[in-house]
Amino acid sequence: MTAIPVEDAVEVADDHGSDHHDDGHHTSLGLSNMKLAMWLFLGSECLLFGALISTYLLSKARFLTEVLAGNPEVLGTLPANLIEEFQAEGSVEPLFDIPFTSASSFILLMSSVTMVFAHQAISKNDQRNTRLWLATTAALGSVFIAGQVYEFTTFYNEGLRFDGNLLGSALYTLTGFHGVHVTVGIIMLLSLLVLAFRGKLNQDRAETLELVGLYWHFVDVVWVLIFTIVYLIP
Amino acid sequence: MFAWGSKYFFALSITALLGAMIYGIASGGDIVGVISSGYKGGVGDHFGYALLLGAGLLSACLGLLNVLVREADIDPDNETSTALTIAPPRDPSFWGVLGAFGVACMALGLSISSAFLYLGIAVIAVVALEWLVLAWSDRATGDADSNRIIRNRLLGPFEVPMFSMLAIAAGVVGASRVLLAVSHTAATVIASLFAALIFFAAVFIAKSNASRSVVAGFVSIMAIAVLGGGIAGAVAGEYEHHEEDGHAESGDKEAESSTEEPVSEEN
Amino acid sequence: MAVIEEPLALPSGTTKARRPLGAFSRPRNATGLVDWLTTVDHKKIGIMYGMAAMFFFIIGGVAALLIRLQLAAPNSTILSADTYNRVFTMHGTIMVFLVVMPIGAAFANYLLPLQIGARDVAFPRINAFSFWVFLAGGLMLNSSWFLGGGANGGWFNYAPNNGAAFSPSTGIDFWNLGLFIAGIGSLSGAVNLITTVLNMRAPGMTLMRMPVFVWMTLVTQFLLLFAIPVLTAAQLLLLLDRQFGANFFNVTQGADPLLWQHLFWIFGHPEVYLMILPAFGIVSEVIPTFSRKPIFGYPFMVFSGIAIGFMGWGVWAHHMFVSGIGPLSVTAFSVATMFIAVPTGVKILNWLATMWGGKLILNTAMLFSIGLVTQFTIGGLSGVTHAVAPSDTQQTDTYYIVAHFHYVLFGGALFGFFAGLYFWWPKIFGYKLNEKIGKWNFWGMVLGFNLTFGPMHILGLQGMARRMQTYDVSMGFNLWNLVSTIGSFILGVTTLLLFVNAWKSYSEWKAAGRPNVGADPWDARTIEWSIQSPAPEHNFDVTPTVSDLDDFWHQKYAEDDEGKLRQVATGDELAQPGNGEGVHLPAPSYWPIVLAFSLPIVGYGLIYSLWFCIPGTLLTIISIYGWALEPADDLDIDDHGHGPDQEMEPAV
Amino acid sequence: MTDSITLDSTDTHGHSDHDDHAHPTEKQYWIVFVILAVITAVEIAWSYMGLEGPALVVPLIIMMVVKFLMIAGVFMHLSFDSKMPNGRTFYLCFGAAMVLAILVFLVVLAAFEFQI
Repeated sequence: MTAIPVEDAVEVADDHGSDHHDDGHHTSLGLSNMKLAMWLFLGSECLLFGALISTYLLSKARFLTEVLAGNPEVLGTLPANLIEEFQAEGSVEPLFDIPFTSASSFILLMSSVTMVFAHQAISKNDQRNTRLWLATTAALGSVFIAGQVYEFTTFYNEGLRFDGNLLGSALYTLTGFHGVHVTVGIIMLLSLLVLAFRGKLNQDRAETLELVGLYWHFVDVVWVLIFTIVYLIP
Repeated sequence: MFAWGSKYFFALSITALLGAMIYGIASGGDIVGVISSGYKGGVGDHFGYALLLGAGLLSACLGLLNVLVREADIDPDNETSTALTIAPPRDPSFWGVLGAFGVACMALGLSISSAFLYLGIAVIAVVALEWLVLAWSDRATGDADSNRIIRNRLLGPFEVPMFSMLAIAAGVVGASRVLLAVSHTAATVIASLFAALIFFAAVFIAKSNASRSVVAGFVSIMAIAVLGGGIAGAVAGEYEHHEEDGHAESGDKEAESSTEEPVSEEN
Repeated sequence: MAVIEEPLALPSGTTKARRPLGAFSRPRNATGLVDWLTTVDHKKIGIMYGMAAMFFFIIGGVAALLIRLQLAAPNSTILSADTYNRVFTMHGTIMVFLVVMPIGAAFANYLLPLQIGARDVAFPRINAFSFWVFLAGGLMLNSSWFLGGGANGGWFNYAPNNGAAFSPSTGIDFWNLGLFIAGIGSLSGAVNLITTVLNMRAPGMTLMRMPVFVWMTLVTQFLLLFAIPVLTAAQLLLLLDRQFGANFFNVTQGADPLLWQHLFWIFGHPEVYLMILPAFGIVSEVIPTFSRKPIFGYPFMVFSGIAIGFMGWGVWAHHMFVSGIGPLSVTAFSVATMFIAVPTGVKILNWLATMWGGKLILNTAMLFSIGLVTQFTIGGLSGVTHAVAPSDTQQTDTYYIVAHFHYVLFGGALFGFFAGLYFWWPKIFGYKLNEKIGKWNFWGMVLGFNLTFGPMHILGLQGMARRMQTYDVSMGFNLWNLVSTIGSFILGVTTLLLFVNAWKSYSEWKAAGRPNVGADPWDARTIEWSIQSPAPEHNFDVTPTVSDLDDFWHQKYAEDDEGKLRQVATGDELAQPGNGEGVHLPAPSYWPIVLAFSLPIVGYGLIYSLWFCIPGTLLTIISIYGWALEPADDLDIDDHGHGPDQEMEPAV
Repeated sequence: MTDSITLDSTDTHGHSDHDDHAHPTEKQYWIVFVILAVITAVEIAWSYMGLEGPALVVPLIIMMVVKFLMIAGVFMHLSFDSKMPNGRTFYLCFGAAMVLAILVFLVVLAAFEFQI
């Protein structure tokens, strides 16, 4: 924006630190430390979710094998109607309520676009819309979480227990872990909102909001993966 | 080194810790178990013991933080002026009211359900904390503004996350009760409509010059819708999917949409 | 980051009035213990890492000696079978997670900013947090000694033995949660140090001018960044299994316990490399200095390190050849494992070529470096025999494996760290360690080390299984076990000579009136030797401008008219005077230590009573917000004082 | 700040933070959002087609990857940030993790397939 002084534009290092001036005011790569750190953190999160998704896939496959083979230890953990449906379909698909989860996915997608609008608003130093979009993103995130509470309760009512069988453990863990990430994201958004209402979230701190945004979009991206891998592919 | 703010917390801590031990023994624990925090043997009633112990530890932490942080911070000039100026009147405070609510909840909980008891205890704990810090910060210096700053500096790290979590919890619990009270299809529709309403209302507000009060009105109506719907949903209970009894469900749906639609038109 | 900058300091010395976001003020002018508890200085944090590692080293060492004592004679009953299980499990866990990894972190913390010419790391408070959370996790893990005994499932705690059904005592919970918490520290440290290396380099310090140690640390931190989350995921599953009744490793529900092995070794094999690479980096600094030659094939050193980092991800299943992963997997991982010997061999050859024809100065640091090259090569060669699956099938779970990994970890990593200690001691503490005791230290350790672990090759091939509590006279293991035990006590005593040396050298130095050791006592090559010893708090008076690899050496030596290399200046002539006027340092903070020690409260809560989790979680949340809302008393902090640890906002 | 300035200024200064010229416009965000929504709708429709095996899975995976790339590229600004000097670093750090995670865990799942 207009706030970038010409000198800064000239001074910034464009190769590996050859015109690095003083301690920390400019960085070797010309990139922000915090943003770099955020990307590194998100990189490590990829491995974490990768491990959990593979755990889910493996556990689900093993669970199905046992259900189809009629292992009494496994069958004892589920109500008869679910077992029949699983055996008839040869998959755990009957458990899911695809229309509802699709709605949840749309909601999270909407919250991603409202998040970028919040970032755009703060870049223009538009306080009103920054607050508006932050609040909207947080609200949509909360609706997503409410949907997850609804979904978990439904699974539970259908007879799927966390400590019952492999499917329950893996499904609740994977989606619950994602839900925790969303909740942490909402807490971050609301904290920003409080700062914004106290007038402490100005253009200088656009990057803070951008970092929260990166986290938020990452959580959305993880849901994109989970939605396809867990829900749509039987 | 120990000004009276930290003394307050330390005294509170010691009282709570002693209380934890006495309570533990009184409710059937043995002395070794009580002293070793439950590592060796019983502590009697776990909940009460853990609560008192937690309170003791927390106030010890607060006292320690005070010693480390806050008291090194008092401006000597202001310190002396405390004696000279009359303490300014406090800002109107709702903590007393909330505290009474907490006591009522607790009383209710004793006779009805333990959930109310826990809620009441939590509310009272929050009120006590807020009140303590407020009372203490009001006497910290002679200047009301700096007192408020001191209060905010101490309580900001508590209030911001607690506010965030309460807001999320209220929204999530309310909305999920509504969803659970209706059929699967209705839940999908309500969730989609609700999210779409938020989204498009936000788009509309962003594009228009809707005044502050209109936005505030919209937000409060939404909040009331969620909370009211949540209470209605909780009262109605969970939808029985194998019965043909959609009465509560359709009623809820109408209640939801009737509050929502006028709002969007209003904007 | 901040383009719109506020004035750093007014001429009058007062700073511009500003309204902080809230929260607590920062500790100011802290001294003594409070200074150490709240410091964000990477050098002090590095020293604390080192001291904590030495503390755990003694615990782990005592455990090792107990194991050897038990095995000294057949049918020994010094330790019960259960105690023995706990002792060897804790020995392995402590040595890997609480000794070798943090010593690497200690060197990385102390040296990295100095070697790249930075004032501090990118996020000083996160740096302090990384250390404290490592310490909190380590202490929690070790508190299990007093709370019902340590973990007893081997350092990898294979499923389903690690489940509540087979290991009902709390040892494995402490193992799980302690390492979980320590892992948070490794992860935040990795983010921090990678950002530092990439973004905080002095002008002219291009990537290919960075010292080899910095490169190896960078690779190490990337390995940590990507490996720790996999372990965390596995530990999360174990936590849910043990504490909340999940079924991830419950075989009766059809679970496949090999999942644990896969996840553990996906972490575990990069772990092996992230333990050895810092030591490789250290000897790559020591050998050129004392060979009076530049490192041979610098780019090969760098790229072989990177190659090790990459290939380390493709070989994990060689730990699982006998677990029934199937012939295809065994073949694929066997081949991959053989290939990883190549970049390691490149490094060995490069060190040899560096020494070749050099004017070797065989002081203690150099001896330990040569010790690494030789001992690690032995361990590497026995490692190649493991890559061959049929041979490995014979050796799995025998003392041959124990011999192998002690040759690479003790003979490799720890010898490298000792070399580093002797080399950088004057830079860190301002005095040199005694060479005479140092040589005793080295030769004693070489002797004790080979006596301890050499015979284990034979024992292993004779068929002695690892982790067995005792053996019978008729098995024929008596002689070599006795030799090994004798060796282990020689090793233990001579290792302690380091502490004796530190104490004696210090008292002599103090008695002599603390003479200045000089900025550059070894006539060394890299820029950390261009500042005073011990390194001043602000590191560099003026950020150096770098124009070469081994820049400091190039300032000291230049070619004369005849093309001969001549010294044009001494290190002390070139050294910066150590005048820190006008340098703004990041302010210390209470929050890292508070946040770090709030986590074990949650951990104990998960083990004993979930009610404890409430105050723990509250304290965690409060300290995160206290941290995020902490006012920056020092304006300079704005530029590199904050981290994006999820909830953190920059506290301007 | 018009579009022409956006293009010109991108290469001349490397301040990622505060360099908002390089970021997409609101219109682009809307377009991407609509595309994402449409892809999601197609995904759901596809899952209801009653297909089985690769015919079901392969298009779903492709759509998932496209969505992933669009969110990472546009919403997380990767494709814009990577155009500035050294901006590729973000790309590399995250991409390396992503590729590593995919490869490693595919191998794990494959290993379970080939297990005896």
